[in-house]
Amino acid sequence: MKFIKKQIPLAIVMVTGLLMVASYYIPHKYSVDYVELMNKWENIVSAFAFLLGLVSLFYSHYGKIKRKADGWGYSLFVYIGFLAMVVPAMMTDGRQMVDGQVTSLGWSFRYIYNALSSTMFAVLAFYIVSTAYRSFRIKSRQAFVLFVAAFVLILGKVPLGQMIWDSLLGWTGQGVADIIEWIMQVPAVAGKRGIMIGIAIGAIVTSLKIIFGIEKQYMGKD
Amino acid sequence: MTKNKIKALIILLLTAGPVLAVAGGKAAPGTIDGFTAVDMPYDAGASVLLKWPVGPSDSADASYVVYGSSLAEGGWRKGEEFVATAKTCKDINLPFWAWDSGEAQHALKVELNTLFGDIPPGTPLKFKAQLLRKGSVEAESPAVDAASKSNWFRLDRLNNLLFLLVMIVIFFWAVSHAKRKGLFIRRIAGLDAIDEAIGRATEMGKPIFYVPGIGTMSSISTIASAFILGEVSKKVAQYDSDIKIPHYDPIVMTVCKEIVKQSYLEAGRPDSYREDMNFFVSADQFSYAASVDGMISREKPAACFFMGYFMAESLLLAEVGAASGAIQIAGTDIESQLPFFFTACDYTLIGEELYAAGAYLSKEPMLVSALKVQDFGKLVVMASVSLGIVLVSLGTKLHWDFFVRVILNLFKAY
Amino acid sequence: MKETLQKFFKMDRRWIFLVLAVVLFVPIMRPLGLPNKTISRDARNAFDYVDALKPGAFLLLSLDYDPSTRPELHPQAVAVIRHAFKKNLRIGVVTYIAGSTGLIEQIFETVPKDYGKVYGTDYVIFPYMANAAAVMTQMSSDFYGIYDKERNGKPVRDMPVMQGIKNYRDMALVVNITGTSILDWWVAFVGDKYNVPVVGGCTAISQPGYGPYLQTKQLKGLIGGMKGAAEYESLVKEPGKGTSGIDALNLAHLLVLALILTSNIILLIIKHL
Amino acid sequence: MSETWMIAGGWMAAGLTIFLFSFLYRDNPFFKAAEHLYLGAGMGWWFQVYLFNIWKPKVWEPLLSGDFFVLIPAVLGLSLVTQFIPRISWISRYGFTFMMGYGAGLAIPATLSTDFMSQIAGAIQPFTALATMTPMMIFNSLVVAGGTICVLFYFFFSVEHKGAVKKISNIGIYFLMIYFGAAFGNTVMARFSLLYGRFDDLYTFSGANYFYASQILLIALVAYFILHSFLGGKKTEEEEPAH
Repeated sequence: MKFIKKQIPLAIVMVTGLLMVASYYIPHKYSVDYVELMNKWENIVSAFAFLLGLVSLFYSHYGKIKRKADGWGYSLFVYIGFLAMVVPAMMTDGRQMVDGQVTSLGWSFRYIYNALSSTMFAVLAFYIVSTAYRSFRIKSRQAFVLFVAAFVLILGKVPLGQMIWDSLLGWTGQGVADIIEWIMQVPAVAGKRGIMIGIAIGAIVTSLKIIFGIEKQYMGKD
Repeated sequence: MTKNKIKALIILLLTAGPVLAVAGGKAAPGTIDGFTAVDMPYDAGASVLLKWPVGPSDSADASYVVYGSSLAEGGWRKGEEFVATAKTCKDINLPFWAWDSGEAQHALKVELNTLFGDIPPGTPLKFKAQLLRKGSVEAESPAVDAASKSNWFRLDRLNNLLFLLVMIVIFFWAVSHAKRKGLFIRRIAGLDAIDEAIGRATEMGKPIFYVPGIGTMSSISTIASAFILGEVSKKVAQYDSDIKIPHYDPIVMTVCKEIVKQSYLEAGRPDSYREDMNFFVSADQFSYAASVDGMISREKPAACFFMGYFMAESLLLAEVGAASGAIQIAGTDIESQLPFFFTACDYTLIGEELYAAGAYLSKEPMLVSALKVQDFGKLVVMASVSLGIVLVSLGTKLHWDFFVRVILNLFKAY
Repeated sequence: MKETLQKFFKMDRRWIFLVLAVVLFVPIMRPLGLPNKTISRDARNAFDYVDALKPGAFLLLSLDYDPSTRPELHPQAVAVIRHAFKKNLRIGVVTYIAGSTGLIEQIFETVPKDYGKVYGTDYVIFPYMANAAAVMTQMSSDFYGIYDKERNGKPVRDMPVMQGIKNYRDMALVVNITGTSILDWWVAFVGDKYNVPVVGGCTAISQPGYGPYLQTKQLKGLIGGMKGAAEYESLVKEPGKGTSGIDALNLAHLLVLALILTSNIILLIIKHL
Repeated sequence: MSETWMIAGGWMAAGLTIFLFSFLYRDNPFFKAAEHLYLGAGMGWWFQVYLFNIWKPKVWEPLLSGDFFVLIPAVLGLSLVTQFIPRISWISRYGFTFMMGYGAGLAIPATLSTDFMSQIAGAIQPFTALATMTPMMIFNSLVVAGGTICVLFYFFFSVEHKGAVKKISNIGIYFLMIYFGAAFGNTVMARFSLLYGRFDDLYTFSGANYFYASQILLIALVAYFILHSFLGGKKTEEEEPAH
């Protein structure tokens, strides 16, 4: 049983992984054919991974309704929202436009999903101003450098800020837009590149651990 | 099929036209000597390499045209046309160990798909080239047979393969070494604060919040976070303080439950362990953040740890923690969220420091050895960049072109 | 004095929310009329690269953003598509984010009509696919191995827009507009691996992170955030939502700076009183 | 789509937007309903996209036409779902390991080339044009290369950070701070852009052609809050909402 439960999955990860690595160095047609097959399979397997999210969402809200937990009534809205997308999709065969006319599916996207999803993230703008006020602390020299860079970018990215800069610091002969370009192209590149190289090596090591079956926490416990 | 035939016929007529016209003219065209057509090396068999020597009559007012023909169809198809001074071996983008990039030869890579459509490797083909000046053919090469083939190795990617092999060797060396004896890891500033934070919590009799973020068990930061949690909860058990771990992902929660339980066991206080230390909150990013925020502002914990994978919710969490007066220690590898943690928290583990913290605290051989490989990689980068700059500057100054090319090719991706 | 400051410092944050709402909403009703004037190097490079393509060249457009980042990325996408249509390029649209299918539909409902472009001849929209990396790799050898049909199930192989296209070698450029790390994948799994030029469009958040790729030309150009959209719009000379957006952001940006400074000064004073 | 539908859409969108924003004032039932609706609608949208773009054309239709090869990935994919059933959750490993193997194998050489080798090359490359560079360009290229090395020193864990190493790694921190500062500044812009997008929509829906949807819904919500606080609405424990 251990063989089926553990060895075979570990063999799968090793074989697919090593062959994928090899395909980078082997241009032969056999290698291309193999990669093509894997591509098609991978695309389909990933499509089913979506079911994980779906099942867990439905399951947790079904549980709430069943237990009549606090605020269980709201959980009904999860199902209503789901149906508000899926029912029109079934009626229209998944098409948002037919002969230049928006279908009910297109309508649901535009006025329900679009409004909800974009507002959820728009709310963050409010929190960023309150964070700026309540928890942006210039408490050290490092934080001060961070603040200066942020200050220049926030100011210089909008026309009004550029005008203020020009009227106050115009005598320096440096436009704020030039300074932003410099920050983005010189020190920020150095900072990011250092992080990037470190992360890249980390990712390669982790991938090697996965392929060789050393890292297997994603498989869960026995 | 018929469509193809008609197409071929039209092409035949079109290309035959000028040839006939020239043939009817006065001067017979000369020949291009040394014209060769071979399989393009290091590819899957989708292209053919044409080469011929640069001639004395190649000038900017003349141009070369190449033609290809498949035996199945017959007739010449017109390929690329280019200025006669262009396209030498130098323009083919291959490294010095796989390609001789002299300027004495014209070299042209013909993509078979563009010229013939879908044909399998190995199809017998013919190629020729013409030198045109002012619309008339000045010279023509003999037609040469060629066939592409599928190759077995990308010699141009040899540098990449060598880097990888070195890394694998170092990796396995470190893994076997780490098991034998501990390897050194430097002190990490934020970690010293853990004791302070837990001590404070014990004094105040208030709980500690440990927020592992919204990652799944496959992200490195979550894995690192789980290891750190192990150490933190061990200390919590020793000090007899209280810890709360709200979760976003059910699988991470199961893993964390095991880890905390184990820590309490190791600290010798299995009786103090409770199942509800780890609890599931929500699998939606914002509901999760909102609920955790609510708990933090109600319970006013002594310390908050934000370790793991965080996205937009980082600013919601850090702000509430700061406002409630808790000691905050954060760590994530998501760069766009680090500014929020850095400005609002007392200590922040930046990027790889988070991974290192996991290794530092747990002394887990696997983590430590991975860290060693990463350090080795960084050492390679630091050495290559500093040496590379010196050598390239020197080489450029002294016009050692091949030397500069060798250095650049070593790090170039093909 | 100290107490007043302390009180002011601890004020209900809903007042700050209200100020932001006003500062951002008023310019929408009454535009300030301060258009974006500067153009960054990366946006110009992106524009120049597209501008230099020959008419009829094939541009693969990967639009991977959903409504949550729409205000930043939608104007970028519209501007690039307008530019491509003006230059008579052929466009193939792919996506790896499920939420973007509806937004793609919205763009192509109106934009092609302005240029008299026809579906199937000048542009084509492919269905959503689940695994970006796998599909990107697939397109290097055989495009039709994964995209044999367009989004409504019609076969694409014989469409005029796909004439002569088999894999990346037949495409002139890949443009990817996204709020996710899919742009990194385009660079690593396509741009570098198969030698394909890649131009990106991203949210302002991820923009600073692409500096290294831009310096090495692994990315040929980058449109960053709403500012980038405004820049591209002014380069194409088609002002849209990006241009009007920048105008509205003016005051809000200054508000943030004022808040950071105020709170830190207050704290400084409290400490020294 | 008829005009009536468009107006109805405007009311729907304006209402949902305002409900979600209402949380900024205080938690309330309208927000909760809209939030749950968002979860469901997101799933619903993805579900139909997967259904009509992948499951139907890539799995179902090939099966009907006798291509049983697609059963392999389909079964591997379905195996993932067994995760929810503890007794047989090991079956899901087959799907996971396949995905992990593919992903890791694809990433290793590509990461090595893009984020490792090319970045080293990117630091060195500018110096090949030494002859034509202005002093400023040379300075910038040196800053990029030197800054990268300092940052790497900061992330170097094998030596204790003291003396010269500490100095270098301290310089590295400042490069990181500038980068984070740039990220912070840009994040501010990004978040405001999103809010602008919503406000812009609300402004559209406030027009006469939508029968003033935004204003009416906003007033209605304010009225609810006022009524709620007058009529027996329990006083919340805290001054501020828990969020």
